[in-house]
Amino acid sequence: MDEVDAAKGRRDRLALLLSLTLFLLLAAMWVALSFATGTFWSSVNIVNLLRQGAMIAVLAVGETFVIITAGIDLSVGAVTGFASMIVALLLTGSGWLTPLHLGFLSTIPGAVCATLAIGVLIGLFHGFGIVRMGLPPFIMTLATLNILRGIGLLITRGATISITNDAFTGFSLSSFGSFPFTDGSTFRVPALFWMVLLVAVPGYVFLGHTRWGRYLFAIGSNREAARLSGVNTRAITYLAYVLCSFCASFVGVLLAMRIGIGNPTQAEGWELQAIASSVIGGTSLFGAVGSVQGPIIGSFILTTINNGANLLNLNSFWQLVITGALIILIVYFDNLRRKKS
Amino acid sequence: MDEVDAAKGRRDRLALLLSLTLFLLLAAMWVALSFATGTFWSSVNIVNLLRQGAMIAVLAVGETFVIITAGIDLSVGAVTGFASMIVALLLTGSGWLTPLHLGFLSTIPGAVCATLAIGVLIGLFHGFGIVRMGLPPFIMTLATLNILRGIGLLITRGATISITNDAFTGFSLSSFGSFPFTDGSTFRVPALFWMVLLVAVPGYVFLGHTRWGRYLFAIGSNREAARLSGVNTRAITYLAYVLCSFCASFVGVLLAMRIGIGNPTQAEGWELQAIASSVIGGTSLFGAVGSVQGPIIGSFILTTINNGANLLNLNSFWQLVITGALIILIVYFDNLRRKKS
Amino acid sequence: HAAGKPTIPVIVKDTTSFYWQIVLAGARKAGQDLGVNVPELGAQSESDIAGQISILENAVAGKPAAVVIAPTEFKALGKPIDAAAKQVKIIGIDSAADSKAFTSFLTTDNVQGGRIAADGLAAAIAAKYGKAEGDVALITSLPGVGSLDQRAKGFKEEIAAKYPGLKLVADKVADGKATTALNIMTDLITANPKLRGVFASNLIMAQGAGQAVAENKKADAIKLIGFDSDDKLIGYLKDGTIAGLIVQDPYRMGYDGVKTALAASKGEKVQANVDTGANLITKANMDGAKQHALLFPKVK
Amino acid sequence: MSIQVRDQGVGAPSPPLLALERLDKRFGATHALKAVDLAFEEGEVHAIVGENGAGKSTLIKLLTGVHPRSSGEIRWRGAPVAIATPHEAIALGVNAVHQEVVLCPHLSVAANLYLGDERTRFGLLRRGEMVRAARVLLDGLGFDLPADAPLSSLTIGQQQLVATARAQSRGVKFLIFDEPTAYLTRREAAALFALIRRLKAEGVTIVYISHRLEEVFELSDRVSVLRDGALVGTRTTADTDEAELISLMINRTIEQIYHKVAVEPGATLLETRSLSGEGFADVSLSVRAGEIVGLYGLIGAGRSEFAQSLFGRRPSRSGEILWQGRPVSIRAERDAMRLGIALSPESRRDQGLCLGLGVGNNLNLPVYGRLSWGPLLRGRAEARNADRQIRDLRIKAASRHAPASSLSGGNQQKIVIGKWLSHGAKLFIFDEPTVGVDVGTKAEIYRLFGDLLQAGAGIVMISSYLPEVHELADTLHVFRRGALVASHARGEAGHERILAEAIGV
Ligand SMILES: Nc1ncnc2c1ncn2[C@@H]1O[C@H](COP(=O)(O)OP(=O)(O)OP(=O)(O)O)[C@@H](O)[C@H]1O
Ligand SMILES: Nc1ncnc2c1ncn2[C@@H]1O[C@H](COP(=O)(O)OP(=O)(O)OP(=O)(O)O)[C@@H](O)[C@H]1O
Ligand SMILES: [Mg+2]
Ligand SMILES: [Mg+2]
Repeated sequence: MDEVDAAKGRRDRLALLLSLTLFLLLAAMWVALSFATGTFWSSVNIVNLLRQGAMIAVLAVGETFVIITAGIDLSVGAVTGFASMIVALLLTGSGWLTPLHLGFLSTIPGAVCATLAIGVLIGLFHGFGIVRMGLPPFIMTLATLNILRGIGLLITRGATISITNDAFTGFSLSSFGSFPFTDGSTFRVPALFWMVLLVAVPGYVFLGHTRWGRYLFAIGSNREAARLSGVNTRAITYLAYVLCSFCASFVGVLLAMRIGIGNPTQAEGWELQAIASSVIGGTSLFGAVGSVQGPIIGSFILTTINNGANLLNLNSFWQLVITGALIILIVYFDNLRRKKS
Repeated sequence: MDEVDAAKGRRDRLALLLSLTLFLLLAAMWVALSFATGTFWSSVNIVNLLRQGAMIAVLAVGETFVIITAGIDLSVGAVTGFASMIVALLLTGSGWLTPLHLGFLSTIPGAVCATLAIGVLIGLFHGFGIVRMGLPPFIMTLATLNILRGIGLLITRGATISITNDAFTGFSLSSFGSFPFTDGSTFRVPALFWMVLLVAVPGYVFLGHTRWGRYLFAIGSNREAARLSGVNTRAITYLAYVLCSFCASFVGVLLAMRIGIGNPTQAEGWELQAIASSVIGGTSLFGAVGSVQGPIIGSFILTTINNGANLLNLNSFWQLVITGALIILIVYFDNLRRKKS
Repeated sequence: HAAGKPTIPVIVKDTTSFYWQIVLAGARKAGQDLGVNVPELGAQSESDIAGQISILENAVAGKPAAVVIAPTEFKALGKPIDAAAKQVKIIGIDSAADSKAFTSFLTTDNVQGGRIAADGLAAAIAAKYGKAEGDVALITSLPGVGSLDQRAKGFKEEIAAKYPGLKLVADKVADGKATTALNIMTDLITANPKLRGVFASNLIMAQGAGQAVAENKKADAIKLIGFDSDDKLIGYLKDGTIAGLIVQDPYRMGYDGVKTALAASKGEKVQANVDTGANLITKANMDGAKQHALLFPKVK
Repeated sequence: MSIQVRDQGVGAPSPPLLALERLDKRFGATHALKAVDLAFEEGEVHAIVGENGAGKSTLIKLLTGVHPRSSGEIRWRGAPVAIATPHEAIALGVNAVHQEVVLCPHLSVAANLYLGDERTRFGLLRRGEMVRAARVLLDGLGFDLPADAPLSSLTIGQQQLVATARAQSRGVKFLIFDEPTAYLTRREAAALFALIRRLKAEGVTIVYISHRLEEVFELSDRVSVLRDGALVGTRTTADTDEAELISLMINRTIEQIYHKVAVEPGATLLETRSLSGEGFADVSLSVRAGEIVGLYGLIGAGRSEFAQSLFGRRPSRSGEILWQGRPVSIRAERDAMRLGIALSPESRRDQGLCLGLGVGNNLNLPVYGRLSWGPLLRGRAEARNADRQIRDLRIKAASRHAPASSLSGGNQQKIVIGKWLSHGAKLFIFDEPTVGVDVGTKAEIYRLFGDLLQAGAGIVMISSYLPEVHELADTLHVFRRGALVASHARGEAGHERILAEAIGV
């Protein structure tokens, strides 16, 4: 009994250490950049960094739910762009979509809820294609990527929709809570970062401490075994894709807040960044391995690379090379460590 | 024995029918478009179509080798762009890279061979990352995608390299063999389409009639079992990625011929088109299922959708929607048919 | 397709961008006014050169009366346009190509646009700081896009030639996304406290950079020049976040392109070269009639 | 309906717990079950036997909702039930330990035990509680397994035990075992039998499938025989004997199952000196041409690890390997194959088969080099080799193109062995070669072993089925916890002694 508990304790500590090591890497990058540039370690820049990484972090968490089931969602960038357009449309109205006709939907809560609901619908559609039609997730989500961009462009004819609602766009700049920073200034935790926590905390509980979270792992590990155990594998698959699209549409809302426009072609390619963040954070593309904290740290590692390169005034082409090389190295060393343990 | 042979005959016919059905779909699309537009069924347009589909077709064949091993190569577009830059650099020289210094490498055969050799090196690097460093193919090739684009941009400083060698660029418009067409004109089979055959025929023999082809399927089905059966799974993995990058660099040469410039940012997103073509052509992303003819037909189906939409004067945004929807439908019905058999 | 109507396809660089949608809107209007079918064609990205060549080939295969095209790349489109011109009359708009086969050519000179941006930026900095001196930066949307490269070229040349006091401290290339522009601009502000001016050389970059200037409340200190316009940028222009916009006349380009093409297809004589111009619009002059028409094209 | 009325008329107090009426299943062209009528009485142990591919597992899969049936009816206490999904079966109290272990390798043992049946409080998992409960459950069954280790760190036999523990922990009324002892040694099997008897005493109905007839006689009350998908008869176990069952199963009799040819041992092929590696240490033994060396031990004794290090899969850490007297280094599978060593692994699903590929491809995989001309394959030779193995081993498959996944468990096992038979190796290592193979084919495989020996090859046979190694091995080595603890020449030691050495009393 004691032995088991001890073993369990050891394993839990190990898991914590794993994510800690990534965290240490992130910390090391921060320390290095603080020495290399005079501007990195300032409350202004750290706030920027937290804001910049927030959206990919949320996307990566959503993507992780899907990857744990051994699936993949290539459409998250498209969903984000699409959602930014929807929320902008609802808030500003256009053509026959005047705020008057929309009523509640043109208020901030109404528009946000409607956008999130569309995210859920997209997730259900993915689930339908994968579960009912038996399509590989890669193909199903690649197809919806195109479809969503197409529909979005048809609706907007390629134009961006400017959001005039200042209460809405103002949120992305607001902050909650503050504390004194080393440079004497006050550090104000940006609202966007709180949004990451808003997703991460329930996500963490869901993944590690509810049966549905466990079923995600079970499906990713052996779908047939999960089915034979009476797990409703179809429903759980739906759930994974709905959560992922939900996160993506939430990011769409954040994106619209942040840049004050809605545009279906924005966020193109973010799916790859989200997947990369997730894998850097220790998620296995073969399924059944992943966490919530890992992808978040992963996305901030990627953000730090870009932020640092900008502050060092590194050629943007070097950024591509460095990002690629670091992805290889980080995942390699992470694998090594895992094997040892 | 007789019974078995009969069964084999039946299965062979079935396999043929499977690819035939896709072929019939393609034919049906052609017939429909011929009726819908007056211009589709003309030697000019069919020649265009064959030219347009050629490059994705070759990429898709290369990608298929990798997918059969249950891997994926996201870098083929980047390799194509990179190769187009390399061949342009060699042919025109720039900076210290004057044709004089390059000698043989600045001749057309020299430049082409050197470019293909670089393709092989990239494939070896992929193999190294996947086999030796144990990285998931998705991540390894995503990383090289960034690295190649970055290096390419660093070399060219973001500029495009114009190829002044007319003998080189002229090739893409040339044709070999001709026959009278239904509309009275002469149909000249474009050189680019011959290039597809140049890859497809050896590819077909390799995949279906050599033991290495069999080994690709074996490691895609169960790597461990293949290894325990004495298959050199490492070497075969290297082989798959080398073939894929080789095809991609070959496409880079074709692209440079076709557009007369070299630019590392070209062919962005072609990896997704290649993968989609491959899957439409019946390749399974779970590995161990695939052919050479399938992806080629798949890529011409996608090309026909675009060509037809252009001729029908369909809004390009509709094209996105239609392409996405057709991908879902085609893969769905293909699955259905497979299950029945 | 109404029978008997001539068909004149318009091929733009990137159908997903607002700028090209305005060109297409002008072309559409010309189609209605002149009784012409105007298929609206184009690749999905300015960097998809092979895609545009295919579209040109397909368009020519449809045996149109003439073709209006905005070539994505100078060299690459040369031969395909030569080949196409053997069958139909080709009218070029916006950018040049390596071909002598154009029947007529209506362009904004992007190099010139870059120069105007440099002048506008220098003027804005001089107005604030007394002299055209200090650190400036350039944000380009994507690498390998001809028109963007030309704008950058014109901008840099003009700075080097005319404004020795201005120092280009950062030359950033993004990935075509507004958030990336926002991040780059934010980091530029952090890294270069003495930054006085930025040229964001297309719509999306200007949107992102404008957002960064607004949220860091640097409108006073940092003069931002954008390229092209939409509601959001006009709003920024009004509230002073953006010092100036370089605006072309895409609507006219589309309209006149089709009009010229129709005339050429009938064998009429047309002007070989038309410059549709690029204009600097600032808060001061934005209410002028001409500027107003440029800022608010009749898209819908 | 009418059947029920008549049954009651005859005076049967209640309908059988579970009854199958004209149960039928087709997989495409394969008619796997042909209108089977069968009744299971409450509290009985009902054995089902039959050749490989007879349809036993298919029957079980229909009862547990894994596959939908093609036609026919299933009645639970007389009332028709659908059992279209596993969930429904579980809800009725029908659980199975399937022939292939189907659990989640990434999850812990405890998580697997409670999968689909988690303990929660306020919607949150009680993880510690489940590990503790799992521990109690496993200890209660006499299975010595770690409750919080990931399943993938267990051997197949241990995984089989986890599956068993899980099936019986779910408040079952009807429990099915599909070849549960295939990977178990005597000791574990004894624990399992005790469990079955206890469950029976508690009134649970048990269906027991096995190719080991002595187990059938030890445990069951009644036994049903399937042949080619049809039920050929049900007997009361006490009223029948092995000969009758075998003749029902295969329609002929087998004189001698353990076909042992006497071959004069030749030169020493392989010798290990103090070989150590992951899972085993200090093993010294030798194999001569014409000799079968048997390795026996409990689950996890390290036999497989030892064998795999000889084959280069997990290279040894220290010690020496001599091949025909010369020291060699075996770092990879290819090194071993070049020397002439072949390994047929224990886990057919994970290591033995490319399930998605055809039977022929699987059979030819190790010998493609011989079947090709330069790089090009010789299609004729390929077909000939595959067809010969299919015929010799009587592999029941639609054709050599049928995917391996469509074969029954025993027939898959024949592929795993068959692919090495034409390889021309000098030393064959067979790890659990006859797992799930029917008696007739077992005899056939032993006969083929004889042929190999006569051709001058040596064989290392790992088996958890003591009668098999005991009868066949010229030398029998006993492993315990990674060490070689005893060696016996053929016939030198009895079952009891060997077992005692393996357990280490
Ligand atoms: N998924 C499937 N697809 C096609 N055929 C199948 C499938 N599963 C089983 N079969 C076929 O059904 C028949 C019965 O198989 P089943 O697995 O029930 O045999 P079994 O009696 O359990 O044999 P064994 O003793 O070898 O386990 C076999 O001919 C087999 O090839
Ligand atoms: N993948 C693994 N990871 C960790 N430990 C393992 C792994 N595979 C096996 N082991 C351990 O190695 C030891 C030896 O296992 P091995 O499979 O060699 O035993 P065996 O005698 O062949 O048993 P079996 O009869 O089950 O095949 C066991 O304690 C087992 O738990
Ligand atoms: Mg079976
Ligand atoms: Mg073993």
